[in-house]
Amino acid sequence: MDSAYFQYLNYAIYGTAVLVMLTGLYAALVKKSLLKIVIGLSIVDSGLNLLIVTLGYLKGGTAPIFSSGYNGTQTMVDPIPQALVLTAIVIGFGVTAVALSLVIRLWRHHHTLYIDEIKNLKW
Amino acid sequence: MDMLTLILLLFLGGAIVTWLGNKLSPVVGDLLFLATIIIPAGMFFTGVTVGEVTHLHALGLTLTWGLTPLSYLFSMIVVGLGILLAIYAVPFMKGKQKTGAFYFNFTLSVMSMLGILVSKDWVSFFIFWEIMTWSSYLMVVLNGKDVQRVGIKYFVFSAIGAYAMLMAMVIMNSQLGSFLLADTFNNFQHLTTGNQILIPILLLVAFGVKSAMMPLHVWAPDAYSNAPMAYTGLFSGALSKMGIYGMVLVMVTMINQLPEGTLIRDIIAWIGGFTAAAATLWAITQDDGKKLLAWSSVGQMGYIIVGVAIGTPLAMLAAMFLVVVHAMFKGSLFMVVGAIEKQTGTTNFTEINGLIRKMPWTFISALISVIALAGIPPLAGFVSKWMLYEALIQNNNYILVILLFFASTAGFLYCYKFLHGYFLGQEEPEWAHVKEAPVAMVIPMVLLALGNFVLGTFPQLIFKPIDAAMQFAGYDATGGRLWGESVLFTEWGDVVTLQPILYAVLAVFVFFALFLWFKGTKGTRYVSTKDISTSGELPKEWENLTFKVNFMQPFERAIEPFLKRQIDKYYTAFGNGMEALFEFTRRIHTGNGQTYAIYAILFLALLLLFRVNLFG
Amino acid sequence: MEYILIKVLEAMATFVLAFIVGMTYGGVVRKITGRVHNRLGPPWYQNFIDAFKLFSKTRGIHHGAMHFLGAAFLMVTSVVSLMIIPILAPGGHAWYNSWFTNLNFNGDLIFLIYIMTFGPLGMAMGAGQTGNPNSSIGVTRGLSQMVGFEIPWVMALVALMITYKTTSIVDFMNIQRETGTWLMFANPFAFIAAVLAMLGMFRYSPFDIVGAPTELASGPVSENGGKFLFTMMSSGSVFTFAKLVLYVDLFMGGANNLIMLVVKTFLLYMIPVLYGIVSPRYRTEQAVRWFWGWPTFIGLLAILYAVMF
Amino acid sequence: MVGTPVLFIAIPLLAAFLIPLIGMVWKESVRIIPGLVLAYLLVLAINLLSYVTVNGPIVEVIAGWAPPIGINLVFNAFSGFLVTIMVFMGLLVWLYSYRFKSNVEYEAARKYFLLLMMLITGSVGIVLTGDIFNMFVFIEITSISGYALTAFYTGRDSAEASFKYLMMGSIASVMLLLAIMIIYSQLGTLNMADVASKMHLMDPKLKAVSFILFVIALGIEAEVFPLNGWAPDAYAEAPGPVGAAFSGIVVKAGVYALIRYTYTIFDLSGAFNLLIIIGLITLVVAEVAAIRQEKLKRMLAYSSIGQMGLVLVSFGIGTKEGVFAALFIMLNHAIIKPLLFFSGSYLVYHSKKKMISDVDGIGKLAPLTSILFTLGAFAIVGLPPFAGFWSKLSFLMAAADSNMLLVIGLILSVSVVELVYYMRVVNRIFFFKRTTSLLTRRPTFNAYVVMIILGLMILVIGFYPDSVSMYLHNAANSLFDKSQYIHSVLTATIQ
Amino acid sequence: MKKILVLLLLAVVGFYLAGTFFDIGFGNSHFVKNDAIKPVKDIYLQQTVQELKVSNAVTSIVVNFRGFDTLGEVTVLFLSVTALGSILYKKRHHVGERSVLFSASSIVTSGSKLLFPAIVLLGAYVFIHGHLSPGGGFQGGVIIATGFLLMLLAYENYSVSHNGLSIVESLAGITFVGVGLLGFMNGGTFLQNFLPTGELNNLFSGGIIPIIYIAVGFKVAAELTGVIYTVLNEKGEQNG
Repeated sequence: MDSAYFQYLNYAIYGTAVLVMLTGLYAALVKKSLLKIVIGLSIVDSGLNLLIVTLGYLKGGTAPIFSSGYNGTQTMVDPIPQALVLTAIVIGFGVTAVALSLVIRLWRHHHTLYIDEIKNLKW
Repeated sequence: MDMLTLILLLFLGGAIVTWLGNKLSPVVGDLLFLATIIIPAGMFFTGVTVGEVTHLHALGLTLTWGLTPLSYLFSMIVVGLGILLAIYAVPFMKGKQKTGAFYFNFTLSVMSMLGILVSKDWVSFFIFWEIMTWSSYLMVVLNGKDVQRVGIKYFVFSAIGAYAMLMAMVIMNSQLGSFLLADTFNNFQHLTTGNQILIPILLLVAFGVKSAMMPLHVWAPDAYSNAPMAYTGLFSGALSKMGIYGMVLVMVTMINQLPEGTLIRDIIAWIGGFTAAAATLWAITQDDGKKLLAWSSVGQMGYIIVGVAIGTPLAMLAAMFLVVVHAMFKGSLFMVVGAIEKQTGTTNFTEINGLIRKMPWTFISALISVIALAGIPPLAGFVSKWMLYEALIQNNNYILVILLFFASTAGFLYCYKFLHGYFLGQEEPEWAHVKEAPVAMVIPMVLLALGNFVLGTFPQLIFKPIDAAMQFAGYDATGGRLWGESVLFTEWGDVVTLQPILYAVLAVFVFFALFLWFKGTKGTRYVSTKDISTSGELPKEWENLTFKVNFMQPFERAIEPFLKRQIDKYYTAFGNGMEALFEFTRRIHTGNGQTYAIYAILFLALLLLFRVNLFG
Repeated sequence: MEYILIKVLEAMATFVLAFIVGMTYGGVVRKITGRVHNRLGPPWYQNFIDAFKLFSKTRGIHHGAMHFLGAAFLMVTSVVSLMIIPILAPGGHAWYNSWFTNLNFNGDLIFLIYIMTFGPLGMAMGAGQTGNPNSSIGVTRGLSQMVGFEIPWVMALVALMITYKTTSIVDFMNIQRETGTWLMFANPFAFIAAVLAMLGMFRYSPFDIVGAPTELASGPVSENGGKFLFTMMSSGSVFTFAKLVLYVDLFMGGANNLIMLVVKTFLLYMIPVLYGIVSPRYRTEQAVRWFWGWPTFIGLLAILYAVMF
Repeated sequence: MVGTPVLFIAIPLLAAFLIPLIGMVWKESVRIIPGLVLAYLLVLAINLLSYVTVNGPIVEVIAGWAPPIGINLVFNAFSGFLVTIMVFMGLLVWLYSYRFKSNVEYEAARKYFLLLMMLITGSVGIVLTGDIFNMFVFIEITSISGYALTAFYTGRDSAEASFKYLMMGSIASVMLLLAIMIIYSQLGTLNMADVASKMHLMDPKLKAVSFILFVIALGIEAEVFPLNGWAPDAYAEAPGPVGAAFSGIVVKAGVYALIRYTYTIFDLSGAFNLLIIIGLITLVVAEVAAIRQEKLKRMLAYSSIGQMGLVLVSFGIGTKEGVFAALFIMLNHAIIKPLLFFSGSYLVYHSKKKMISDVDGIGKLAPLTSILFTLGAFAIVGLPPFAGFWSKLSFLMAAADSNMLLVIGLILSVSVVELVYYMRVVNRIFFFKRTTSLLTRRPTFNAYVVMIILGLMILVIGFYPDSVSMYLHNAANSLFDKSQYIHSVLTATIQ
Repeated sequence: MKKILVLLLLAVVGFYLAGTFFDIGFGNSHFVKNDAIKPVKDIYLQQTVQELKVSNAVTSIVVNFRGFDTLGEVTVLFLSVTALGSILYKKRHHVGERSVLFSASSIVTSGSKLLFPAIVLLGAYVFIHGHLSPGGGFQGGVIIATGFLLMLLAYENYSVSHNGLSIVESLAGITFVGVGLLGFMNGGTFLQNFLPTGELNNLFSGGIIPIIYIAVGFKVAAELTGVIYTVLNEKGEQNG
């Protein structure tokens, strides 16, 4: 495969990942509903994970799993980002769970999810 | 463990012990307090010799302690005044709130002032300076009256001064590599030109605040009048002198080495003159004895500043003399006010009348001290004023001398207002019950007053230590001629021989007093102050004809344009403006979480945009 | 020992002289005033009669210790300032010249200025003790006015001190004798300023607010009768004389003998008297402001003049 | 040597997993076990620190793979110093809350103490770890415990504060991961020492971008100005001890991370100026906001943010003295601010809105607490002879040596502001008339013990600063000696 | 207004980020071309085969090379469950009384009852073979949790015992840390392998890796179930 093709893939994939992140950020920064903010944050996470996994890819690489007989380590994709992504996903899950529980608490307390009305603490 | 450290530690420990002991029982507290003040003071008088040096180590810095002749002069004031006021304070504080806190802060103040005087390096100087500041601050707010305004004002100004000093000292340390006073003064030439201007100014600000120099004086009147009277004597008598002490150090060492030295000296001298004049005028308008004395203290500091700033031997002599004498008469006067407050419960002229026959000893000490304050011969105040004027005229500060003459002449007004306000006027039945203050309160003030009397005629008694101090400060010896007998000399050869004048005064005074008395005893009888001829008719018992309200109205009318402008207003306006600005600034933290997130992204974007400028 | 006695005797002589001259001046002034007001004034010896009457009064009242002290302080001021002011010029060779050199080695101006304020203050306290409001009012007025005229007065003196580098009266008189020119010509501005200050110092109209006879019952001296009033009167006349002599010494070269002294002092004395007779009274603040106006300006001129030349 | 650094992590985790089991049979254990663990950790920390001061840093290898392959923990003079402070403060916080939480019942207590312990463990892990990604994990542990503890009190606005904290926290984690991945993609390693040794090979553009991302991410933990909006709410709404733990422990960890990246890993020259700038802005804004507060805890929170700004400036000076001063300030702040939080939360214990005006004249009713608060206030504004003065002095000396006169002037004028608002509170406590009818709550015995210990430490450091200066000097040196750090890590073997 | 500002900021950030990653490049071995760079991944890949005899490199990394991260990771999960509990803590729990709009039909209930064992089995398989095949403890745990989710959705009165969950997760966690400490005692370093590694591609290979991964599987399953259960039982009171 020629490098121009990879050049396009480069733009396409990284661009997509960054775009997903920005979308999530936009939601988190602009949307007024707490739930949408939480969703935005998790979208950012997924975009980030996509980015990380992509980083580990090797041109023409294979999955980093040694089946019997085949041991060529040179052609395997980088396994570390995948391991890291695993961790990142789990942590993201934990954070999202906490965020949702907080949303429930806020609903209990304020009876609204409209963030501009949840401003008892300021200045 | 050498003497100085021991003394300071005794003060410190004694303060805490007193405070705890006062929780046990008031009597224990009183005894502990007296012991705490008097024992180390006695050790100081006996055990400490000028010149011995102690070294302590902290954080890689060396703290050097030791007495110099200059600081010995001041420490005499501190310790002496401390003892007298301590004796005075015990009956004064009896039955008052927060006695323990009072004793604690009093002792700490004495300790810290002594520490300032013995410290030979800037670090310990600053440490004791700050201890002095906050202990006196706690005194100022002790009675809980008008705390936020007065206390904060005092503390803010002190902090500005202290931080100026801090800045100066760290700069000097970084440039000269030493915190020792001596090193910083001697190697002053090695500083860069900018620092040579900056550092003296910073230090002068620092010391000017404590000595209530003109634009920085606004804290003083309120603070003096708010503190307990048993402490204000120390406050105005000794604590403000620390500023003078520092100013002397700066003047004789740094300013002398500056090419612009004379200019700075003149500026400071003029500031001092204005301080004296303005403070006097304000003192005239006060109706509360505390405030009046407070303003007059500011004015006297003005005189001292003038003397220090002019800095000719005669002027410095006058300043030092006034430092000592002011400690004496102002201490005595504040004690008087304290006694009156203790006995009558108020210090307002318009409420009290004719205590002269109720509190005769208080009156006598007040009379002597006031005459000394007014600078009238043959009392001690005159000596310093005379030398100051001579020095000014010989130094060609003509306008300044006029200013000071005006100030001291106007001073008579508040002197009279003070005496008249408390002691003279009609004797009201309302105050018939008032008794003379307890002996322990009377003796210290009378002692101080008599001290004025003695020094007025025999100033040579303290010329010797002053001369030693001045020689240490780099002046050539005044040649001993100043204390041969009770004579005042000037460079021009003008002379005042004090003894015969005193004798003449006494002779005439005694003669005519006896004349009036003896020829009177037969036919002259005492009548009460109600028995007066007010255009023919006698006032009733309940009528009070004493003239107190708007006492100085005619004069106040004359100086009205001046009274319209007070610096305090400008400071207040500035403070409010700053608060408004702060209020606006803190609105950055809008309660909205999204806004904070946007800040984060904004910050990120900015950093990314300016990446090149930041990291190349 | 007898040296002291002689000194005391000479001092008494000086006092008697000052007493007589002062009293006479007072009487003469009253006469002249009457004449100018187109009435038959009292005889010139009226003051002596009053003084004798007061002195011989046997009954009276007092309001306490300070009441005594007030009068005594007043007297102290008058006498001490008389003692330290040279009555006759050192150049004079009259046989009685040495009588009047009492404390002249202390003839120091700054000292004089301060000792001269001693009396009013004591007086004021005495007045305060009496509890009569009018006394206190008069006192405050007097003190305010003193603050007023003190400035041009001091300015004039400072101008002289600058020029001749001394603060001693005796030196001033010597200087005048040597140079031969009176200081009132050497530094006219200083003289003018001093004279304007003198108007206030002698408390004649328009500056007689202290004892304004119509408004207050004669100010500080109210409540004072008998020997108190006598003491005050005598000290007042002595003080008047002392001040006049001071002016003469400073600006008119002093006097070599008593005749010259009397003439000069009398001429000088006429300035405030005649000015006062024809002018109405100021309010206090007006008076103070007046002194801080032109007189001060002239005082400044005097100092400038002294610095220039 | 009684143990190895990994026990700082392993023991608390083991305890955390054990607590639910033991709690089923013995309820009180959920309160006691964390305390025992923390006490053990304190002993361990002190031992290791004394060992380190004598014979060099300890580098612990995990899973038997020597760096740069495996993860490693570094316990040198610098990290060891911070760990000791943190564990000590953690123990005090535990002791303080031991009775503080006695009213809430089993379930809540279990979660509270568990989360508190994990908060401390996470912070210790941040300081100890020698691996970039591992630091990320520990930051997350700390943050999640932080969210939960902030929202611990139901019924208040605590959930709101926690949510703000969470938003900022998750943005921070995103930035952190991005930065880590950029570095990894360039250098192919995650070990700090390895990264530091290879950093010069990296393309400066990417280097700068990753550093910026780090600054944002860690700045949120370290409460740098534009990123610290969550902090005051969290401090004010969390339970008193938790606020103390934040200011005494968590922030320290964040600052440590920032400093570690600036000094050791990256070799950017501009980084120090950046530190100074953001530090100054943080300081000014925080103090200015603090003077206008009506609530006590918010005021304290802003003041602690300001102190962190001061620390950053002091680190930004970039000289050894500067680092010394910064560490000194951190130490003092870690001692003083918890004292203020503890005593403050008792002063306003019974008031609903926790207004400053509720402490009027409380000095008579609760003298000891008030005096301790005053001691803390005096110390934190740097009045001699208390602890704060020496750190301020050493900071100013350091700044003057690299003659930053403007910085000195600015900071001094800001500390005037600081002085004002602390003195206002002190005035209210002692010299005002009691206006409110609120009762005062007498602190529990443990609380008294804790506060008195802190007060004594303030006095001791104030009167005898040399008692700590040696450790501070060692820490400063070890932070500065980058090559020694890299070498000691990369040559580490399995003990 | 705000939106425009945010869009602007995001545009800037996105521009720089994308630019950064474009520079990094995709798909090629993207490390800096330099001999000094010896990427650790090569060492990992080699050691995975030679030392650990684990065929799934990701697993070896997750559990062994970077096992410490994983420990922290499970801790994060554990903490988030605890946090959930403490945040949503109320004096009285509404156990069982969930807010369900309409009850599930019998098809759903019986079908889910049918599927549940299979799902659990699949999950178990996935985490047991974590070191041989793609997948592992996390994945398996999640699968099991989905099984519980299915049951919880199907039966509105289906309940899981809190104590049971917490016991499981505690035991799993203790196993993880305990194994680590055992390695600490035997080998000298935390989480070090102290068991025989066996043969590549055998079920019993890789030393402690399968044990830890199984523990992780149980833990994840229990915790996710706990999360779901807690949130489901949260009966937020409706408006009004």
